[in-house]
Amino acid sequence: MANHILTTTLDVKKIREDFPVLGRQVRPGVPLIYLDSTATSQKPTSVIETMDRFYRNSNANIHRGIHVLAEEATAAYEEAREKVRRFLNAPSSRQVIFTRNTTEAINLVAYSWGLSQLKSGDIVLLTEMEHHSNLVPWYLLAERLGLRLEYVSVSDEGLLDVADFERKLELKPKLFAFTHMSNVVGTINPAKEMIAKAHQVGAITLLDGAQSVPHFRVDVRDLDVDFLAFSGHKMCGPTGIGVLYGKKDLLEQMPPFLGGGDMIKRVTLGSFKPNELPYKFEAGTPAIAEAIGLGAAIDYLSRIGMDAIAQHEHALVSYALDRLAEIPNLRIFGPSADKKGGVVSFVMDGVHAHDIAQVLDQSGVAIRAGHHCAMPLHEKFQIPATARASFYLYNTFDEIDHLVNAIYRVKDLFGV
Amino acid sequence: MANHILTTTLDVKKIREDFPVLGRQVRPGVPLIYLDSTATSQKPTSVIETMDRFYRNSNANIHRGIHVLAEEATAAYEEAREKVRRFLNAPSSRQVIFTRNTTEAINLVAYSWGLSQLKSGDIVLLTEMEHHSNLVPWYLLAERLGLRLEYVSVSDEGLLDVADFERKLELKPKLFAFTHMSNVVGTINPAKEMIAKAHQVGAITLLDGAQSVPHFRVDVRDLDVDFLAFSGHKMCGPTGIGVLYGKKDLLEQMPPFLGGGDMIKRVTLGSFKPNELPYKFEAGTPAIAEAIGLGAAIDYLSRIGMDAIAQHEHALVSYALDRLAEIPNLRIFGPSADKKGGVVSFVMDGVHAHDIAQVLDQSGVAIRAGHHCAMPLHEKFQIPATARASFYLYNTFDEIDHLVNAIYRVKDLFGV
Amino acid sequence: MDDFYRELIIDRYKNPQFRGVLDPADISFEDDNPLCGDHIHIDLRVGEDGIVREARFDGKGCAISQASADLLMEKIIGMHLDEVKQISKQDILDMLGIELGPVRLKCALLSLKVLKAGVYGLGEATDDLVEDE
Amino acid sequence: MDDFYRELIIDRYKNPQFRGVLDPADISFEDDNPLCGDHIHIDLRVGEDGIVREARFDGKGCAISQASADLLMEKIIGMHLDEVKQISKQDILDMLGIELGPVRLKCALLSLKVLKAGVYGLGEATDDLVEDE
Ligand SMILES: Cc1ncc(COP(=O)(O)O)c(C=O)c1O
Ligand SMILES: Cc1ncc(COP(=O)(O)O)c(C=O)c1O
Repeated sequence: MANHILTTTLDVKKIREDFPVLGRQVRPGVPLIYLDSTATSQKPTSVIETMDRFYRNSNANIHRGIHVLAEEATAAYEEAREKVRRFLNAPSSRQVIFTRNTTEAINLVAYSWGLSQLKSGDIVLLTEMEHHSNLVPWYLLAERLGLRLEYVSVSDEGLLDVADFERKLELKPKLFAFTHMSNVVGTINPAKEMIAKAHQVGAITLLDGAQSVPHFRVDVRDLDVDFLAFSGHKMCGPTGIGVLYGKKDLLEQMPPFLGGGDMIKRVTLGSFKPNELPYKFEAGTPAIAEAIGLGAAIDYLSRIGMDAIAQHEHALVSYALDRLAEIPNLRIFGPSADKKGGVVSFVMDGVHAHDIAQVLDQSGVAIRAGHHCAMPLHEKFQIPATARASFYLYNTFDEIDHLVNAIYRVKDLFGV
Repeated sequence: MANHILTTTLDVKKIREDFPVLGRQVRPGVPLIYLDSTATSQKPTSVIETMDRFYRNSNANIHRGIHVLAEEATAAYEEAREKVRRFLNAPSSRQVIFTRNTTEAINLVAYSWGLSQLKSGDIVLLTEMEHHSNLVPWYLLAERLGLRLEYVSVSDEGLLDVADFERKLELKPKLFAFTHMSNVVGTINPAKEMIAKAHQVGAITLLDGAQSVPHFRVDVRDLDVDFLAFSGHKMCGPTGIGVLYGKKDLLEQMPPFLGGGDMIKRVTLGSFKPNELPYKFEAGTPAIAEAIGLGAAIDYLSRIGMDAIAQHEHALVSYALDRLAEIPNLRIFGPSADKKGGVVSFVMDGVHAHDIAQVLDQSGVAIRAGHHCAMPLHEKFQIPATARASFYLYNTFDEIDHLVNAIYRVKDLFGV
Repeated sequence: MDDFYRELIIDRYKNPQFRGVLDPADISFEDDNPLCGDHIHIDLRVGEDGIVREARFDGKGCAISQASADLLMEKIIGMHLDEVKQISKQDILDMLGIELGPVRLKCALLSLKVLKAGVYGLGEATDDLVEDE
Repeated sequence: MDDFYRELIIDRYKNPQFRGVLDPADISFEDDNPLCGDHIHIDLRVGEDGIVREARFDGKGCAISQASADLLMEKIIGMHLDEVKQISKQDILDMLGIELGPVRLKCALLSLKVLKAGVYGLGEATDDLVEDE
């Protein structure tokens, strides 16, 4: 083992106590080592209990109710929106729209902004490292409207090709939609510079923040991004809640997406007048408890500090890359630690990623194996599946040692 | 007070202990009397604890994971789908699609089935008693495609006009979308007969089950309905989860709605192949804990028995109608108790519905006031707002007495 | 309960002092609270000096929205339009002397929203006008 | 751990006995498990009497999918097509002798799905074919 400087400013031992599931044994005597936070994060007690309390004390439908419960529920829901605003440094909480997840947020933009603003022949620029959530909505739209889709290519190292990006911008795309951080290779893209360049050619920008917002400070005003999408469940929050942030003028121009209660000002037989932002885009009873749970998650993350979290994950991934590099026949994808977040994907000669994950699971090590909803990137790398370990604020250097030891057991078992 | 037969087969005292919020005082010394279940129901401990346990023990992203947590989460999520299937007597759990709520379920049909199957000049038949959730999606679609919308008219009593329905069917609508039970006047529509008649003229039928599925037995095979939409939060389940049931051949023909992870079989740069049912319509990370919570709600309701619940609510609403009829200057909307579920809406001469609700709240009585997302019905009745009390399995005859007493206090205060 | 429905509110609701229509008027505007069907119409007569000379409201709705409109009309007579623009949410709450949840707040602020949209000469009354953001 | 990856599975994965291609073949079909990129191609030669004479699979993927395909080919040689249609999810699990979670189940059942789609002459392999509903 090389000589590593294992430093972090987080009190991880204490943090781990906040996450009940981390005390679990997956089988008698086999403690859980959860290295799958890129798929979904675990939840601290404060988030679980906030929702619990809501259901036990204040549960009611919101906005239209006059009784005490409805007022408490409305206030808590809108307070959660304000917490998101502050977390993103957004100008107004009206620009924070609650959706189910990143996927729905991107689809909202595709259906509402896309269907109304784009026309046949228009170019939408994506990248080869996108998650299916930031590909398929545009495929569906392209099919409907006759759009042309272009992709910024990805280097063997797993970085966006800057020269290719600039060439593609010359095509004058109407929209540039890209991921802030790859969920496969972990690459953190230089979003601010790319957004500025895209704006120079008149493109609207959409940032897939599913992997960035949970892991480091994302400031929508600093980025000057037009749309940002992310999911609560990947940032210590519950399932069933996500966010679309958008610039006010864009959101105001956009027609409604889903129709129903709450998104209207007035309805007669045959016509309606849409409500103001953000309600225009929140049709029907929203995920009330889940929004409140997301608010609690933001409180939790803010208390720990996003910069400290990012630093900790960086230390973990540096260590992991070093340790994994020692293992023969392991191929690691993605750039060096300084260009990425806490995600490591790899393959092993002669053993399918699924088998790696399965054998690791026997040691309590939970990783993910597959295409991670990024088939085109895997096609680019000419592999069907990778094994992926990913880290969050609650992971330790020790757990990475466990991962490495478990990988050696895979090699033994398969004789490779 | 008239002589009432106050009988119910439910052990309501015991049921109330299952709902923590019902023990609450809204102000010191003022216990909560929750008569707003039509907006959203309260949640039993078993539902709250099921979600709690999920987050503390088995939380993981589903479908693609190999480790123990992912397997447990996937099994629990799919088990919830099977519980819904059984509850509805649906042929296959593949026909059960999880959405956020009723509203999203109806929009899914409008965007996917509607956009692909309807064309300019086609008629969509609705009714005058629809919730905005079953109006606005069709307005948006009508605008896009040039559809013609027709409405079955509602009588002064709050019943659908059968003769008008038959006349409108002669127009050969392509779709008949209607509510199973009105959330304002409580009318339970004879869905089975209406669906059969609509089928005779070749219409596809969509039933808004937001108020029926929580309150009485709904059997999709018996009804022979093509689509059914409902929300978990109105049936003792969490917010953020709803269901679209559909006939298999229809769902299979329909193109995807939201694009993203999980709803695909294969993605390349520029094209994709949709996944099988039900995943084709579940893009991105679903509301996992919420689906599992809905499963627990179904277990709870089934244990009590839907027929017993319906009988109890019927007893409550009969009593409520009798008691409210005693109060001078109160105008009650909707049909007699035998034609409706547990909802009573009323107005009082000289006092706005909002003021009624506000003053009732001071006595701990939580009702709703407004248009209840059914503006056209209110327009029909030529009133801007009604006050609405609604009942569920946990309500008592006593609570109705409290309601009546509180209404007398409103009259005193306003001198009417 | 009686706390909430302060005598003032019930009184102004039942016996409004500034209900009516001004015809002609210098500034007129109207809007509703879509959540409850409250409707407020406001007419102002304003002097060359920008001082509000006369103010009337008309409409229907709950006690809070109607009493608040009545009190607001009383308050602005004699004010300069620039002062009217400065009236805040808190001013209305102080005027009513009660605490309000988020839904009733909309009722209470409807008349201010309508008033400001009229005074600013806007095409539409939006919630931004009455939020202390 | 070694429980799970029974010797049989690792052995059949590393030394498959029925890997290959039949050309010509009477029945051929292929499909993949989109969740992991597993791919299975199956060729059968079937006698006039409906008995499977020869069976080969080709493809790539995880140990479970490949071992399960190899064992399945062995099993069906000598079977009537009508019997092949009766092979159930449980038969595959018994054959492998291990317990499987929902994700790995798809790996294990891929070859059966492909086989059944081929035998039934379907255009597409669907999960319905291997579910005991
Ligand atoms: C009849 C009816 N339809 C639809 C809805 C909308 O339900 P949700 O807000 O859960 O989408 C409701 C709920 O208020 C309803 O009562
Ligand atoms: C980069 C990226 N984008 C989008 C998504 C989709 O997120 P969700 O499934 O929560 O919609 C994910 C999650 O896997 C992701 O990693």
